[in-house]
Amino acid sequence: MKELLLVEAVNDALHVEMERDPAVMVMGQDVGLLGGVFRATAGLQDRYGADRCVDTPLAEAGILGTAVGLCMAGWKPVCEMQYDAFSYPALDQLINHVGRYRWRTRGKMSFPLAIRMPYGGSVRAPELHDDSPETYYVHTPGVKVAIPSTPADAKGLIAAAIRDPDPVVIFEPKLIYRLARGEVPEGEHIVPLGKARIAREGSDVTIIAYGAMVGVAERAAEALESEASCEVVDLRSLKPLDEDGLLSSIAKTGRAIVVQEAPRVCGFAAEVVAVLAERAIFDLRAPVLRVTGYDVPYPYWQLEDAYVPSEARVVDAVRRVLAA
Amino acid sequence: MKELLLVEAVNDALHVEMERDPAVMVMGQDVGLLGGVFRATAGLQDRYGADRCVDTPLAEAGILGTAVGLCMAGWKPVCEMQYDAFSYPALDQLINHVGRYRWRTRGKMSFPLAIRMPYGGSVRAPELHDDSPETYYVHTPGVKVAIPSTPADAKGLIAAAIRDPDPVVIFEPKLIYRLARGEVPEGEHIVPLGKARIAREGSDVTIIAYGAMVGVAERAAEALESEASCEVVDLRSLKPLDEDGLLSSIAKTGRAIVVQEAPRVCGFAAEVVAVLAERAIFDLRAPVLRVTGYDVPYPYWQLEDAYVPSEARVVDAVRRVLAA
Amino acid sequence: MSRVLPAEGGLRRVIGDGDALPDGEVEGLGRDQLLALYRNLVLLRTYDERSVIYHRQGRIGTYAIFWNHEAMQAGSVSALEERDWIFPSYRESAIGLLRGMPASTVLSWWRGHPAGWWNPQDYGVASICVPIATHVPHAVGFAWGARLKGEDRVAIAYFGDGATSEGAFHEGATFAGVMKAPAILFCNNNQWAISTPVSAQTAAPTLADKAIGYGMPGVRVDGGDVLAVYEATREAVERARAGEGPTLIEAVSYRAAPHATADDPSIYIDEERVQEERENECVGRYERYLERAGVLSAAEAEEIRIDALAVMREGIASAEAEPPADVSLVFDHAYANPPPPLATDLDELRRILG
Amino acid sequence: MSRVLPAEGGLRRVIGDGDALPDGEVEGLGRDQLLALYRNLVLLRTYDERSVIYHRQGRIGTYAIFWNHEAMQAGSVSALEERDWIFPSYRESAIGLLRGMPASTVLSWWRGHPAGWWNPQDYGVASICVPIATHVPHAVGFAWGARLKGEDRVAIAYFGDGATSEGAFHEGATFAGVMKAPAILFCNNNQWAISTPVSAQTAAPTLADKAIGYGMPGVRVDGGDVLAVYEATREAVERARAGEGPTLIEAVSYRAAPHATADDPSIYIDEERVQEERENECVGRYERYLERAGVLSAAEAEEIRIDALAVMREGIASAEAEPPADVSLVFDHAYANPPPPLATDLDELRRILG
Ligand SMILES: Cc1ncc(C[n+]2csc(CCOP(=O)(O)OP(=O)(O)O)c2C)c(N)n1
Ligand SMILES: Cc1ncc(C[n+]2csc(CCOP(=O)(O)OP(=O)(O)O)c2C)c(N)n1
Ligand SMILES: [Mg+2]
Ligand SMILES: [Mg+2]
Repeated sequence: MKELLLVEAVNDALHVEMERDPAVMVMGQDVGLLGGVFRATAGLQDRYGADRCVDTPLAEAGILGTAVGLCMAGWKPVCEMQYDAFSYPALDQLINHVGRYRWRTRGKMSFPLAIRMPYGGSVRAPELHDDSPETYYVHTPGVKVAIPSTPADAKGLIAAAIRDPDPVVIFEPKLIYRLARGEVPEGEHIVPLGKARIAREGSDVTIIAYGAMVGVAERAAEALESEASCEVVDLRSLKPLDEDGLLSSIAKTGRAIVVQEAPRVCGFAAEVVAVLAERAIFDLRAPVLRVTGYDVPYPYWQLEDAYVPSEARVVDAVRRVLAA
Repeated sequence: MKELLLVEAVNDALHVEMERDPAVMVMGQDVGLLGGVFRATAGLQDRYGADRCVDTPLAEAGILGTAVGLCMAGWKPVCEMQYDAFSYPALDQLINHVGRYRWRTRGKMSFPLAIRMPYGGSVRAPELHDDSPETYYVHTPGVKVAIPSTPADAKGLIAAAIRDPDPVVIFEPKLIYRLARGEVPEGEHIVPLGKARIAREGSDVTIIAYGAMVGVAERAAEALESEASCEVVDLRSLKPLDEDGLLSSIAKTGRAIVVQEAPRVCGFAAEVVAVLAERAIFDLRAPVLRVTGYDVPYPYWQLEDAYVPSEARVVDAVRRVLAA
Repeated sequence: MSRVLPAEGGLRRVIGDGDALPDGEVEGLGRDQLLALYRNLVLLRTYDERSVIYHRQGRIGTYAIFWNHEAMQAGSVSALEERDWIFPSYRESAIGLLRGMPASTVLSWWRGHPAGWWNPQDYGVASICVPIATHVPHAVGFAWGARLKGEDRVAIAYFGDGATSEGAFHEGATFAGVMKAPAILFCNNNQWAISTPVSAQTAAPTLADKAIGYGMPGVRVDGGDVLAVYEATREAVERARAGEGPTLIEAVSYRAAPHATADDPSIYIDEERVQEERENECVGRYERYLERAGVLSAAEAEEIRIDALAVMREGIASAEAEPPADVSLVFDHAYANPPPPLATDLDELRRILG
Repeated sequence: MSRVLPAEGGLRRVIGDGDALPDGEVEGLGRDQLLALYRNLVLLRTYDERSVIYHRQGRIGTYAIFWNHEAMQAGSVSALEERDWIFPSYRESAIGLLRGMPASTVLSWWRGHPAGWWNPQDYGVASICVPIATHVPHAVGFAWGARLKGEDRVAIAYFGDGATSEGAFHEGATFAGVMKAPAILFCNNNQWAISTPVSAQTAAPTLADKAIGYGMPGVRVDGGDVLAVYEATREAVERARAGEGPTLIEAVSYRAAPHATADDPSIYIDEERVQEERENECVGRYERYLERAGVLSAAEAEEIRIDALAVMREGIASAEAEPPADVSLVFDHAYANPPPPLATDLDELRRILG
């Protein structure tokens, strides 16, 4: 095991998977010579050549659209979108083709592409470098979504995404690219899609989170130590969702908070709450609260700390459900 | 009052609003000479000229992008997207600009544009003429969403959308364009955004729906008449959502079903359920069930009746929550 | 060889009109190939005409008519090898017939039955693309990917004049140029996008002129002249195989029929112009060419038509004989490894449907 | 008048180099205008150089450097009237200074403070556009809309070489052509999109060539020659006002600085070429021109520089004096009529923040 930063673990995953499978290729803006604006693809072009690590034109729909064709020619493209909010021009290809093409061939052809992108805020960046767009992706049939919060999971989920015969989108929490450091298994390492992780055990309330919000949840749990025993569940995979893992936590705690950075309405937290309201209503002893970004544009960065769910807001929500 | 089909009510609203306000213009593919592929814009070009009812190039991002500029020049564009699934190329403009531009000007400039599009399935059409994409829109900050289920509401909500200083998206259930007929007030008629409608009163369970699903809910309620008293709430407006209206219905019934045609994960039903789990958990006497489209591509039309929520599925869900 | 007639806006033509313009010929096309081309034209024409009738009879759903587009489709496909891939739009729904796809498959597509969805690998024909221009990058990606794999395969994408306004066309063409993809972007310029004339679509002098923005040659050809289309496509294929990259072909024709069965063009179209087009439609033009060349007799033509009708009779019969699709097909195939709720959903649905 | 130098790829130039190429001049530009242009150049240059320093000092955040782009910005804006609108990208973040916007506003933008967000109507300058090329349709829509209202306003959109690959550029340009919008599409071809050279961006011979696909003229100009830029823009403005529609201007320059403060170009760039560019950078070139023409003395130049420095000193002081933004600004302005939960959210947040 090596200690790696989260972004280094991403890079490691790409190296291992490209080495292992000659059909894997990486494509995107500035992923080649530069190694990506976050250096997530550093060294790939040197090692695997400009044909397998491709600097593309500045055209996101072109990237994802040609990736569909590359799949048909036998490739497994890993497309980088440079930032969250710059992935939107490719949504049309995602919804109308990436998520549907396997179905169109009645399962005869696979579209084993992966899309990865840095996402989320708190990085003091200019406008539109801070979105959390997972809802747009997870709502799209035929598309799977995973979001790591640790270096080991980043490596393992990316590897799982690349090997999965279905299109998988990996959102990488850019805030913790270089803040999260941890042990990462060397060589091949897979974290299967669809399994949540208990980040912290507890018995009074379950705090459900993913991405950079897992750290916020953990810190809130710690701050609450003297008041309540908080369980923190790191979803890791949004689709497929580990419903059973969630339900067993709620069966134990009877209380839930869901934390998400994205705007609230129809965010993934709503889906989690809906699953609980359908499948665990008689276990629930309190309202299920969502702690989320607000339904307004992600703000000027001097104000972003007030927008992104904070430890204080999670603590407050936990206290409210405990008092209910 | 005149009896009109839903699509005629749409057309009526456009005529009235264009007559009333010379800044209103209509733009989209085939909206002019042809009057739209559903004839929703019939007669507008004849009456208001080709400058105010514009046949655009085949470029959805161009339509919505130029509409942003038209707002800046003082216009109130009403953009037609020809079909639900063909609106996706414009999502980038929607998310990164339409929903954010007012905020960027710190409220100094308004972007009073409206987007309208036929949506939904069950019309025996080729692929991608049947999507229910409301989640993509409602999750987008700065954007409001309304969905009528009756001719009078179609007219009133479109008028409200056009007059609203914020961008509003109207999804028109194409299945009932020519199936829903009803009395529509003549001349100016507004249905304010943010007010749900009790389509049917009841006391045992609340069935929450919108668009073409309201009819399904009503028929299910009728079929259940001897077993249960079902209240049917037609949301009409998804953002703003009439939370208080919902809560008072649930306070009465203690049971809820939410019906939506879109795929389940992160669909608007999840949002409704989440609001109930946050604000009405102690009123709820049963699991809140969602009856939705499935998380797969909208199917071949010979199978679409199995995909779209049916009266039978709603009845089944009601029985389950009554038995819980 | 084809000639460029400046009087007709630089359109390449091979077929003459008997009087003013003498017939040309295409090098390397012998009697057999000429007849095979005719067979293909007639097959498509028969498919189209029967489909309109089947629609009226309620046997297929909404249908996008391609009457007078047959020369563009048959001419270009004939210039490809079997290993090359075709990326059709709805306007080329039946193009698979030229690759041995049963008519019943295409008819099933228009009947909304799962039997209408094929495996692209079986025919080298991608799925029918409904959202305008979005398959252009697919074709380009495929061509680029095949080249990277060292395979000698060309990809051709078909789209309309309206499609050239979409961002997807632009991005696909940009990638094609940069990657030197062995791709052919085949624009069926039938001069209408539903009710929108090409003059309201773009201010470009011609659609072929757009090619320069992508660093590829742009070629204009008379879309009603199957031999000119064949020849122009063959040249593009040769360029692609030689590693010289993509070509944009603008085949100029005219939509002399409704956009689709649901459309009423009388509101917007110039009926006189339609009449002219109908008189000069592409199958008849080629038929007269073959007659002048003594390649086709009336008896042969009749036989070919009868064969095509038989294909269609057989096709609609098999399509109609398809058993109703099982409800499991709502859920199947969307994922290789489906998320667990889908199995639960299917069970629940089966229980409710009884 | 400018000359086209075929040896330099058809670039228009006015400023000579003293020896091989004599200086030209632009009709109608007198001493005052020439000096005003210089003032603008120096203001932008000073803004840029100080901003890099402020960034290093931690006083502003990530910053997109526009060193050596000043001639393109100042030259083109000078050809506009006050009533014309400017649609900048992040590369033209400080272009509002040429319209009287305080430096503190732009600095506040880069400081992530709400005071950096202005009312476009105050300056005829739209908000800074971060997502590449997406503001091209805005400018076109504005220009088209103004024309429909009978107002004589031109809109100019600034974007880079990389931007021309985006679908949004294509769709905006297509609309511009069709609507004959009085718009100018001004492409700053600095030959890099972050690390991607223009040769990997498109196979088009030049970016100006793309204009033909939209039915508008494409003009190439030396982007380091402020007078040539001015003149080319003035001609485009005249065409627009005369109802002749849009123009695409490709101003060729070179990005001789990092993409932004966070970028390390040493990985990808040709340092020798950068050095050459630095020696031939646009402000110095114009300064030497003015000196040769006897329009600018060293003392005047010094005074202009001092004035610009004062503007910046004042700007950063006011930006830093902005009171911290109130948390209510997270919620304000997103909607004219906000959905009710937002007020509840603000109350809750205030309660938690204490
Ligand atoms: C992205 C998208 N927008 C709109 C439509 C609706 N639509 C279907 S066909 C058509 C016109 C297409 O015209 P053209 O590209 O010229 O092709 P043609 O039908 O003439 O072959 C339109 C607008 C669509 N299918 N996809
Ligand atoms: C839609 C979109 N994709 C990606 C980015 C990230 N990005 C920021 S600047 C840039 C390069 C832009 O190059 P160019 O258009 O040449 O403009 P320049 O920066 O050289 O002025 C990229 C890829 C973005 N801002 N928007
Ligand atoms: Mg057409
Ligand atoms: Mg550039």
